[in-house]
Amino acid sequence: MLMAAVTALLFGPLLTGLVVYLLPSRRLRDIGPVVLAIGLLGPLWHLGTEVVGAGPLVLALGGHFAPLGIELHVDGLALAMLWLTGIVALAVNVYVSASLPVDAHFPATGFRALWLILWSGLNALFMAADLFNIYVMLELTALAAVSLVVVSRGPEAVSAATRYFLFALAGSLFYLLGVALVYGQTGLLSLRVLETSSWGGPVSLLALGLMTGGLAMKAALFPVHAWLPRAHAVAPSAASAALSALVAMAGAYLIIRLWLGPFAGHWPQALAQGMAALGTAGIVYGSIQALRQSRLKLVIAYSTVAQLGYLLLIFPIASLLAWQGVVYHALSHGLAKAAFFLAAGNIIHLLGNDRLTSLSRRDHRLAGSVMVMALSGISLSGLPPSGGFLGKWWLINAALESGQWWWALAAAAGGLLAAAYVFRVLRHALAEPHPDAARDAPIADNLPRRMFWPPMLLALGAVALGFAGQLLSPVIRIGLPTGVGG
Amino acid sequence: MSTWLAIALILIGCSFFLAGTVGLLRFPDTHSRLHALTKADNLGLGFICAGLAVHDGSLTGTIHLLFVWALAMMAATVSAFLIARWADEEPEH
Amino acid sequence: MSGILAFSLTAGLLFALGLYGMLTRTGLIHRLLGANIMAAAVFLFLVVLSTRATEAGADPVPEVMVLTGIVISISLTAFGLVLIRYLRAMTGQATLPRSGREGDGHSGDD
Amino acid sequence: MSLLSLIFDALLGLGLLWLAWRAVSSPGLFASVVLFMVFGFVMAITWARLGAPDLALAEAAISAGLTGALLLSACKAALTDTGNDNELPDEPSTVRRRWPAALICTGLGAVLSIVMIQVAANRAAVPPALAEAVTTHPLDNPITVMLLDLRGYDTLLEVTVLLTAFLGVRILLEQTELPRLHAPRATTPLMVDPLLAMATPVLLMTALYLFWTGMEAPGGAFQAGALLGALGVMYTLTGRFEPLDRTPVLLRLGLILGPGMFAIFACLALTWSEWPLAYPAGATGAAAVAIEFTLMISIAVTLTLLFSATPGLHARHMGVRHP
Repeated sequence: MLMAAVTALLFGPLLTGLVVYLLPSRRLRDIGPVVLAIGLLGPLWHLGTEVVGAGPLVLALGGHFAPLGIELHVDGLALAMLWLTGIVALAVNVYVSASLPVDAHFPATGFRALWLILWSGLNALFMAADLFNIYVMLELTALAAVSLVVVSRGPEAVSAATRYFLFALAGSLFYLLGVALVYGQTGLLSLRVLETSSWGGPVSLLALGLMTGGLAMKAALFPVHAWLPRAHAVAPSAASAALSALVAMAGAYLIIRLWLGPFAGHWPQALAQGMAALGTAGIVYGSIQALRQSRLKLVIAYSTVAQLGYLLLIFPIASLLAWQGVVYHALSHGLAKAAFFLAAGNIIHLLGNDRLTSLSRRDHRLAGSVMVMALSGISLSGLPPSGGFLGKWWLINAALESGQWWWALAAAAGGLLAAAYVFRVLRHALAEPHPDAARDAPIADNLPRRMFWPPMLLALGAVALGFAGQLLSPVIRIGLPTGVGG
Repeated sequence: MSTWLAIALILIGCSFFLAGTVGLLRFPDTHSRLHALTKADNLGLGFICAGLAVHDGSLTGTIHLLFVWALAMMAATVSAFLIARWADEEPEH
Repeated sequence: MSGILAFSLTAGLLFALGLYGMLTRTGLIHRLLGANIMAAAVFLFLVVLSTRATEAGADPVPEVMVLTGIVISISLTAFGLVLIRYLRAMTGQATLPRSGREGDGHSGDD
Repeated sequence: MSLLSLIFDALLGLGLLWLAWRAVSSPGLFASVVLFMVFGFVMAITWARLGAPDLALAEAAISAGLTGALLLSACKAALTDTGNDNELPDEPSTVRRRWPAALICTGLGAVLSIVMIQVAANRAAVPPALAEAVTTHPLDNPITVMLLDLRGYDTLLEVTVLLTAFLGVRILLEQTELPRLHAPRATTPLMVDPLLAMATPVLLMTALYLFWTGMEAPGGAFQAGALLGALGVMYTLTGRFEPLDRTPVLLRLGLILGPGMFAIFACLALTWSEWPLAYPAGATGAAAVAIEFTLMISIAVTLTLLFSATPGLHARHMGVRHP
């Protein structure tokens, strides 16, 4: 049963994507993914009870355990990310079934097939435990993600996609070189075996540097973030939600896995401080840029650059509490960011553009989306009682406990900055009608329910996570990596 | 004995390649360059394959090498023809 | 075997050369060539790794990584070339417009 | 003898570096592409020299051959797209940030080569468990054992990457009217027909040979698929395959056959084994041949379509070449 659950998560979306591509009927491609997303909640539940009951899982594909074959691991962190993927994918699938244009030029089938492949790739990536397998997965997700960006027509989309492509290409080559060095030094690819074997030294540092650099390009961590804002802003909103909440996050997830897993203890504390400093620079830079944008989706995209910076604060602190905080931050950011992008998609659906000034129109049709943005904004800026608050709270406490008050300061400042850019958006939405906004009439009269509820539920989920801390914190502590005392 | 024969044949083949390359670089127009090149392709490769066949000494090896030579000649013929025709159409090259 | 030394040196330098091409050229096909050279450098290093254990036969793991990598690399190249064509058709340029405030591309390498 | 081999290795290494340097620094697009193709072939020789014939074959066929063909057709695209007959458009040769980049790359190159020499000098043997697993495996060729069984999951994903590249290209082609790259010609040059008439059976035979021999010797689905892809490329170039605006269902089936069957096999494995992707006991060879065959088909179809940069192809006047 357990194996069937994992197999369904790995290959279910992929096979559905292939079928949708082979038999492109409108009904199949609209309904199929939704049914699949609901159906996959079962395997996710089963996997969850198994991991909570029996601890972290090690699965051997083809029955070959490492170092012979490729393993998959599911610990608390992976489980959390799989659930996040499942929920965001469900929301995206429902949303897409109503939101995609029906005109003849829109590559509806290709879009669905690529998104389903991406979904499979993300599930696989969060379970991956083999360095080379991660490389293949990174290429798969990057290629699908770039194609999803290019679905939006026009010069802006294609130059954003090309920049994304070049970064992804360079990033994966840096990563692959790091993998080659690790293999050359140890003869191993499995994260689990590497974590328990003794090795280190300059080669390991160089390999870690190359892999981190490569993954940072994929995750758009400051200062290699340049591709993300345009790409995420220009993609169809449903794709933007998945790209920001899951794909960019996957790069940061892998950096955390490597640093705290097989490379734990290989890096000096100074390097960890440096990583956290880059993270803080990302928080500040991304937030300030978000404050300066005049288009809603660019604000949200820069916010992703900022929010991903938090994840790097784990390295100098590396305590249990910090771990909890970072994982919680990743989860609530995923839900809130997906909700935010889908809400932006609704606004574009209604108004035809996403200029902030167009929001100032006192229009009841916008009310629901503004509500969603307010709710996810609460989580993004870390206001109680949201999940974002709990994550930041744990992180700040962990920083103070370890005596590194400056990182607590960075996290708190990031929250304030996030509040600033969220409230800037809300101020536009609640302000007196803007003369510009009055000029262009709304292009749609109403919002289908299938487009309204997914972002609303995601945003409510991001807030509700704040109440689930007691329930979930034991789960994300299952199978802690060496780096945080596992 | 056969080793020396092989070496001699390969050296002859190499000298054809050398001559062909010099011709490719030094000759003035497309047709004469092609002329030089075909010498390298056909004779040079032929001698080298012969040398390798002598060195290898087995029948299957010889057949393999013969195949290599024949296929390369076939491709060279057609591509040389296409290049020459293109050169006729565009006289300034 | 002398090849191990010579070709690991070559691989390291090739990677840097490819990166140099990717960083400095503005023409996108040239940048793609740079990336392909970087990939070839990594593959060369993996081939060296696979042949260093010659007593017991070549190590199949790096060989398989290379075979997989080659197919992935050609997939990306094929996609990238059409993307570049499309960019030219859309913008009339074979280069990326310099990104405005957000600073430019490949500044940090690692 | 060892001095001679040292000189040979040094020449190969220097040749690779020189070609790579020229390819990234030469101003013209066409020159760079040709230099890169030569680079690919020298790389293949290097791998053969290192004693990896499998990889040299793949590198020559896929990397140097097909990538070269792709790049050349990109040169041609640069001509057609700009409506320019003879002259490549000014490929911007401006070089920016030369000095900082040179500094970074020199530093990186120095560090990398020192570390890589050190790493490669580790005398690591193949782990005994792996060597045993490979030798006792029902399949004979160690590479095939790795590709299809031990690391079969990677192979499945890799053909999915290939398919994804095509799906991405397909999206791009749906977005705009790019001029056809390989428009059918009114007349085919005189010598091409006989060449194809001879090359087709030879290539088919070689591909099948490579496919079959892959079970115990160098070769396999990838090399065979690449060769078939090359044949498809020849047919496209000579106008025997005509571009289409859509992907017919048969082609779609060919595209997804490899990853689809492999993924279905991975799931079905749960009925005869505890693990996904496990081979049924006693039928490993048959299952492997079947999977490899579907992979070969998909690789060939996908590579041909990727090269043609069209959504689909169909055959034109096959078999009536000499009316």
